[in-house]
Amino acid sequence: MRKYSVFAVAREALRGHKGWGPHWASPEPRKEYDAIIIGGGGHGLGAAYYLAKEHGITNVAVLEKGWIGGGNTGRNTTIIRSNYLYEESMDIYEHSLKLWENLSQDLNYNVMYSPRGVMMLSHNIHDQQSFKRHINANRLYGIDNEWLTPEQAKAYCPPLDIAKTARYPINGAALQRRGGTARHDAVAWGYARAASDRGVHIIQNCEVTGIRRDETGRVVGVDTNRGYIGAKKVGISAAGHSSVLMQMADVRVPLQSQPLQALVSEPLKPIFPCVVMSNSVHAYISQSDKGEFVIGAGTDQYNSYSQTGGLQIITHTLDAICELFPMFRRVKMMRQWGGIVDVTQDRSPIQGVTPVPGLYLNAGWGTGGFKATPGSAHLFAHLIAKGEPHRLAAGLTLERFRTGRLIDEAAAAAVAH
Amino acid sequence: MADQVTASRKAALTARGGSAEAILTPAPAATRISLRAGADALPALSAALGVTLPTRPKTSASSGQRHALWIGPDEWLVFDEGEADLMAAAASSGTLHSAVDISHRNVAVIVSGPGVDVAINSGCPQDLSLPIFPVGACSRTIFGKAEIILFRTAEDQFRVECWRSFSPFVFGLLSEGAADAGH
Amino acid sequence: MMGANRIPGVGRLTPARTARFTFDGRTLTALEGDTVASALLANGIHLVGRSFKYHRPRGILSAGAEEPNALIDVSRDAARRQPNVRATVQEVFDGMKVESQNRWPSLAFDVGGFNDLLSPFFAAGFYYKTFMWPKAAWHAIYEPFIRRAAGLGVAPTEADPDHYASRYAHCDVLVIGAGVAGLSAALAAAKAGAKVIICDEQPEVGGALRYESGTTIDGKDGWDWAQDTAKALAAMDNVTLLTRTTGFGYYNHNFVGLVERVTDHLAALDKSLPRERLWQVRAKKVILANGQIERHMVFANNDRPGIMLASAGRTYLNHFGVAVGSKVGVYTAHDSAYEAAFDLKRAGVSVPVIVDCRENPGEAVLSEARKLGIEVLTGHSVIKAGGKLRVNSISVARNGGGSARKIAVDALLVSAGWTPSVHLFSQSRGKVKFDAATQRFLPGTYLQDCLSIGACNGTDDLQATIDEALAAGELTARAAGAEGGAQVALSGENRFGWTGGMIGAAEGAGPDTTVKAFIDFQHDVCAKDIRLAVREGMHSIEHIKRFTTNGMASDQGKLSNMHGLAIAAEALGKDIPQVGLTTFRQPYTPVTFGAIVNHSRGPLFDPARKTPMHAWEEAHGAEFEDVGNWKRAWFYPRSGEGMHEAVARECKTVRDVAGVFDASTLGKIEVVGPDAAQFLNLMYTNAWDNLKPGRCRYGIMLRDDGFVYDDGVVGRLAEDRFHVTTTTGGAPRVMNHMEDYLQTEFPHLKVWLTSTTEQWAVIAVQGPKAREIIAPLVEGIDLSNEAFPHMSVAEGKICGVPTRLFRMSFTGELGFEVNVPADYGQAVWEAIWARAESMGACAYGTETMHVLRAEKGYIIVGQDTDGTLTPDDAGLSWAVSKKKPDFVGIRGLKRPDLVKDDRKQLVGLLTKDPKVVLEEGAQIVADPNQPKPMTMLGHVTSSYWSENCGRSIALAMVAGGRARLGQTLYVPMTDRTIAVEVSDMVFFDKEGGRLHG
Amino acid sequence: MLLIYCPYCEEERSELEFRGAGDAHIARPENIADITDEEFEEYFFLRQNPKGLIFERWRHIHGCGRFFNAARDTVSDRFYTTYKAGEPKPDISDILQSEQNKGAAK
Ligand SMILES: Cc1cc2nc3c(=O)[nH]c(=O)nc-3n(C[C@H](O)[C@H](O)[C@H](O)COP(=O)(O)OP(=O)(O)OC[C@H]3O[C@@H](n4cnc5c(N)ncnc54)[C@H](O)[C@@H]3O)c2cc1C
Ligand SMILES: NC(=O)c1ccc[n+]([C@@H]2O[C@H](COP(=O)([O-])OP(=O)(O)OC[C@H]3O[C@@H](n4cnc5c(N)ncnc54)[C@H](O)[C@@H]3O)[C@@H](O)[C@H]2O)c1
Ligand SMILES: Cc1cc2nc3c(=O)[nH]c(=O)nc-3n(C[C@H](O)[C@H](O)[C@H](O)COP(=O)(O)O)c2cc1C
Ligand SMILES: [Zn+2]
Repeated sequence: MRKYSVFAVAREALRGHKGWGPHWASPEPRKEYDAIIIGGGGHGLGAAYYLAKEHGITNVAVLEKGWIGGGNTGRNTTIIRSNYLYEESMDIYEHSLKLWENLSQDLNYNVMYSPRGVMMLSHNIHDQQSFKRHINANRLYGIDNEWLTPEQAKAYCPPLDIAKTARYPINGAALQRRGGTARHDAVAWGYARAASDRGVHIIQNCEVTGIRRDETGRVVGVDTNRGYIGAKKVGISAAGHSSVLMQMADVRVPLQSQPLQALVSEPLKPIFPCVVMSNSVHAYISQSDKGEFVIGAGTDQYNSYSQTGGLQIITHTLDAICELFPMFRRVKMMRQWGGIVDVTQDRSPIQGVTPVPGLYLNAGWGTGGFKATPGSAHLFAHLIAKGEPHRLAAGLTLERFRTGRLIDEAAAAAVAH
Repeated sequence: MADQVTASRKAALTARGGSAEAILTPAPAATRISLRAGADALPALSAALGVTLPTRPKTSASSGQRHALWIGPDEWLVFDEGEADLMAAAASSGTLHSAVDISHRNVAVIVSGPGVDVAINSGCPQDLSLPIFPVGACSRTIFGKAEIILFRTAEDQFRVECWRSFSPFVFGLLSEGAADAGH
Repeated sequence: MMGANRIPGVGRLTPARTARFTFDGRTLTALEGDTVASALLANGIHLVGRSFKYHRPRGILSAGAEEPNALIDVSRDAARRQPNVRATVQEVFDGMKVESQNRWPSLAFDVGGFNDLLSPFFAAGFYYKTFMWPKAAWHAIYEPFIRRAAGLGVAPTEADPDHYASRYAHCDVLVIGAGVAGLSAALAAAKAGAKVIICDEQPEVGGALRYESGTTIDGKDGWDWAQDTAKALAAMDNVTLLTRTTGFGYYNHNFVGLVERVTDHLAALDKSLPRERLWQVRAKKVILANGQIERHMVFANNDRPGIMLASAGRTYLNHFGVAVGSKVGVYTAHDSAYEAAFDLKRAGVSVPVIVDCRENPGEAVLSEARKLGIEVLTGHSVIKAGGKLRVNSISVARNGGGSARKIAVDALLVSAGWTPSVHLFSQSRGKVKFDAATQRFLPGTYLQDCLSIGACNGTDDLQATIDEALAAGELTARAAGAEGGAQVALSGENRFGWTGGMIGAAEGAGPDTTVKAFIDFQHDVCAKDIRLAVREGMHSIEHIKRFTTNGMASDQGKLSNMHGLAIAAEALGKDIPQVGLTTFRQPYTPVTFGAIVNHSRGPLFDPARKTPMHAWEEAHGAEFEDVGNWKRAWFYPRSGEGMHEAVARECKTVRDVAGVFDASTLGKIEVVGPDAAQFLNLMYTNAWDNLKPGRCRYGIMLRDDGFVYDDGVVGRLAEDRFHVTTTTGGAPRVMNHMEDYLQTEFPHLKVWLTSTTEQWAVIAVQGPKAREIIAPLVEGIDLSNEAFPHMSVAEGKICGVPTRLFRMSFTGELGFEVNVPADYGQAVWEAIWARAESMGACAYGTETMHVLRAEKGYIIVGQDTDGTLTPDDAGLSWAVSKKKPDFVGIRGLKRPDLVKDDRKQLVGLLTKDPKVVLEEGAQIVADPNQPKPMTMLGHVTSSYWSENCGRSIALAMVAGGRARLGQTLYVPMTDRTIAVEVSDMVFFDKEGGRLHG
Repeated sequence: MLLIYCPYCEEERSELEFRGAGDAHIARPENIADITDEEFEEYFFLRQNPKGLIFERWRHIHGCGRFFNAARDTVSDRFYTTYKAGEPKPDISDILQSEQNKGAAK
């Protein structure tokens, strides 16, 4: 693999950039792989990378029905943070955040992780109690998260309106300074490039249509629109489509697929320094390095695989944005879109073995799994390689829905992203 | 029992508003019940209430000051523009039903003028054209972020009912809609 | 005066009606009806902006909504400033201020222009490959640097003073676009009796007729026919004609968003008018008649100011009377551009050459060119444009090589052909299909109930367009149920039938070159960037888009998408349809947030629900807190008091004397019917059949998974009538939850639910003197302990009005909750208050209520529970019936994890230092000296200073908490570690005697 | 924004008046207190989440207040039919057939 560096760029600049090769190879699928990962999002590509890098398993293919990163990895608002409440969540999200901090160097690909701070606005006493619960838990767990007064919040994010006369005045905020954003597409491409470099096959336009098992019930391979491909192990990491794939192995999972929408404004000169989320008024916003405001909206209330949603969902979010930032009323929406998120009842992910031997599941990241990409991928690789979960993901099993040991981040805080 | 004055009412809405296209007037106090019953109880209830409970969706029946609005297949809003005791009337039917006094729960605004539909459509997604929403039609629906009941009392007049604490919001949004209806 | 380049007698504007505006401080004169673009061009100004990345000088490229370049900042006053306005659609008004963007210190001399020199380094995607070392420098240096360079316009910095309006509308037929096609279709539909809405983004109808000369329809000049037709339509009762109105979003089930610009073109701001109006239209049928967009030619330096689309040059001439240059060249791959040359020539403008890259253009246009004496170079291409701030020459060469001839021009009109606007069709999730013959994507499979007609459907011939439009209008009207009479027939004729077109890079910008041949002007994407992306392994058009950002600017690739696709297809060695298009998304053109949210702001953002006593509370100095949508009185500070003092006083007064509290926001549901008790048996964990009329009981409601969902006191008014209360925030969801079970699981039960939250104002009177306070006001209820013990309910009168009087307590004191019909709330409150005040009682708010209930160990669902607690965890197992065969949650409760004994349980906490008040949300550990990550046992859910206990008190969720009574645990804070002792949850009046006082 | 035909109001209304309520035809077990953990998981958590035809519940919450059922395609978001609560699952193949005929006629 050609190493990327400022020198390489300079050299290429002088010869019309003719010397760059493809980021990743596009080979024909082999007859069989040691492991197949279904889903070429950040989680799947990352898992393949870590299988190769950390477990020496390189006879691996990532099968993607469309183009890599074209799922939720390519359509999310890129918020990264680790200030979750429960230990199971803190474990994996903080593991992930630590990986983010070195990811560009690790991949030799600038994923533009930008720790500009994620600020969650508190509007009432209930918010305050909940945020302080998080802040205290995070602190004792070794995760940064701090309480800001309204004035401190305004100093950190000058466009904020902290007037007491607002419909829902701001009574404080929780700030995770290490939280921030990253360039979503680069995450997929960076992992794909690094995985491909280690021998992983990245196979696009390859839709899995069936999961084959032998008479013992063990997975032996997958059917695809490009034919049958054998596999000793199969990992499903297909976000909104995970339940569709699990159905192919006759397993029902506690997942619902719903459209989640986002939008960008037209590009503007930098004015918005950090990420702001408000759960009470349902809005989150940041400004990309290119200048557009990236604004997250809500999910539609029905299941759908259509990647589109209703105008009222966007309206609801912009209502809140304009209430928090009255000066943005004259800003314009440039594009809106949707992704299909796979939501569990406790709003926490599922990563673990399935009732089918050799079949592993990583799903349920719902509205908030971009931030988890490196961490989840890293632990998913461990699961596939060893056949049992890593300590840091041990609580995320499917089993919890039977036993009742839910990890209800939503109930505890109702902060989703 | 000490001697004392009787408590007086204080309405949630008092001021008028709107525009020439859509005048907004808070409706005077009325007595109201939320009436629930199965089909078999309807004749007796209608007789007791003095108004025939409508059974077709989106329709109403009126008799003098008394109105019965179809809200759902077993639900009516019955109101009397005077002070009649609707609870007692319903009870006298002797049938199986549920009547709950909501006289104070709801507040009504009368919207009238040539731009009524435009004013209401500022926040209500229903089709208010006359063929679809004729005089006498009624429906529970949504108005911005509040639930309302619409009752068309004339070609150019609606009665808009909402819950008491939502009435400033409903009145405020109607005012903006009424202002825009002129343009 | 009205601009040197205005040609007298040409165009449709009235010379006498002028408007003055400033451009970068320079005062200019325009004509009424001018766009900023036409006015600037009339004044000879082509240079209007700088590009995003390279800061290249940029001019006006189009005359419509597709404009990628001419983005300006427009203001009326400081607060009414709008960045990124397309100069080509913004109409000039007198007094308007226009500033160019993305340049410093000036438009002509822009330091950022240095980037253009560095451009070899800034190839597509370069930033992924660098800026990684040293690691810390990314966040400290590189990223801030990149960010500063980002963006085009400057965001507004003041709150928007304008307002916006909204209308939901319904129609039989919605027609989007009012060119020949749209107008004809609307006319046919309207004549058939359908209810029609027709909109066009332009200030006037007519579409292509704005520039098309020599078109006749119905025997009239095309433009005149369009205006007459618009008048006729506007006069019809069943038609709404909206100009300056863009159909921006086609959503599910024929729901279409339109945005109407109402005041942005007016000199005198009428404050009663909304700036913009959002139309949310639900149409039975939609007719898409939104035309087509001309493409530019892709060649070296094709972005120089003065180079523009041929149809734009023609529009500026024929509509605005402006010649875009004095020596105007034409470079085309399509016949239509010839007509621009003809019109200019006839108007007296020099047209030195028409360069046509095709060998065989249409014969009709060639002969006309000959007639007019215009040199035509077929089989030639412009391989480079000269000039920097404005084009001054073109280098023309025979295709396939040969020496270049330099021709002096001061403007160049280009056309690579036309792209049908399938944006809205695609938004409707219809599938396009590629028409190989004409090299364009056309509507293929429809998903929604719409029809495309005219240019956006690939129909070229005018008569065919008209016929198709009339048929569509008639058909959709009939299908929507219209039964009217008149059929419409129209005839139309163009001067020339057009052919031709090309997509992709032109001669001289091919794969072997490194010239800057722009495809996406706003994002500075060149043909070579697309090829680089392919070389780097970006084989999907979606990857190419994201790697190069082609089509991702505010014009969303209206000009660039097809070129990008063709260049990519060539580089990939694939056919165009194999490569495919990127997804068209809403909005068609950018839409102001203000228009989308319209009335929602301040009090109309979200209803602020206020109780009947709110005005009194406000007048008596209450501070309020938000609970859901409600504004609740929080505490009543007296002069000099802070929150702490006020709450301490209120707490003390309630227990010593009494207090009056507004509890109106509690949810109330009336449950009526013979099976009411049976229904409540299923909804609550407790048993209800044995509750006597006149008595109340505290109930817990679970979800089927066994977790506490809500709680409240339920009073039985009669055998078949219960008055249920819920938490304030829980009221709507509890109602929905109950309806859900009633309607779908237990429909056989004869019972009905009615929300009565707002029927009743609720005044809680609590404290030793509570009875004394209310007794004289109450009629018909014996308030004695014997007749009306704790947990009783009765109906009677208070202050002469009906009341439902509860004897209950959330403070642990003798207490009553007086329910009166809401309109009486304030008067009854005042009567109670008059007595209460005279006896030394106080009014208290939610904070005091919280403290008092915590002193008694009463929980608040949502604060002390969080959706993960079972009744047992909350110490409420006594309220769970062991005998009932069923209730919602009965099975969930028994799951293995819900019956473990190390679960978190609610307990009391007493700080060792009674003066220290714990932080709500603080975490609890057994060993404060353990390293991080620490093992946490739970957290503080409620914590207060208790004036009545003379110390702090707290409730907490603690793992295995009840087994830890008496244990010392720790609460590590940033500045100190607080030692606490686990206690039971009752801190005051443990025996509970006061309740029965 | 969807347009939903309420079988009680007998009219199409905007989605804004409705509240989605998850899968239809999932009956709460009569003997719920006695079912196994697996059966409870099945009842409360596990869903088909189909890509294609779904049977789902809606409540006309800001209208007639009734819960009812719908058959909808989760890819196109098209409603095939809606029907009253308690009515059996309709046979969608008929509807699909007639839909197709309609499509052809267009
Ligand atoms: C609008 C929006 C905003 C969001 N905002 C945030 C945020 O701010 N922060 C955050 O942390 N998270 C956010 N998320 C969530 C986040 O995007 C996802 O959790 C995360 O990207 C999931 O990554 P993934 O790799 O698991 O899935 P994906 O990127 O969706 O990848 C799954 C892949 O599987 C492929 N696939 C599916 N079926 C098959 C098949 N049969 N055969 C082959 N391939 C198949 C898909 O094509 C897809 O590419 C947001 C999501 C959305 C939609
Ligand atoms: N001479 C020829 O051979 C030839 C060939 C093709 C077309 N033409 C000409 O092109 C024209 C085609 O007519 P047409 O009616 O199909 O197209 P048109 O371009 O004349 O009209 C389209 C209209 O839609 C409007 N529009 C576009 N997008 C919109 C949106 N999102 N919201 C609101 N409005 C929007 C535009 O402002 C425009 O007025 C005719 O005048 C025809 O003569 C001529
Ligand atoms: C963080 C982020 C920023 C984006 N910025 C832009 C942008 O500047 N311009 C643009 O056209 N689209 C932007 N998009 C949206 C994409 O164009 C696209 O809509 C999204 O990836 C979903 O893909 P789809 O619309 O092709 O389905 C952005 C998306 C994300 C996730
Ligand atoms: Zn209904």
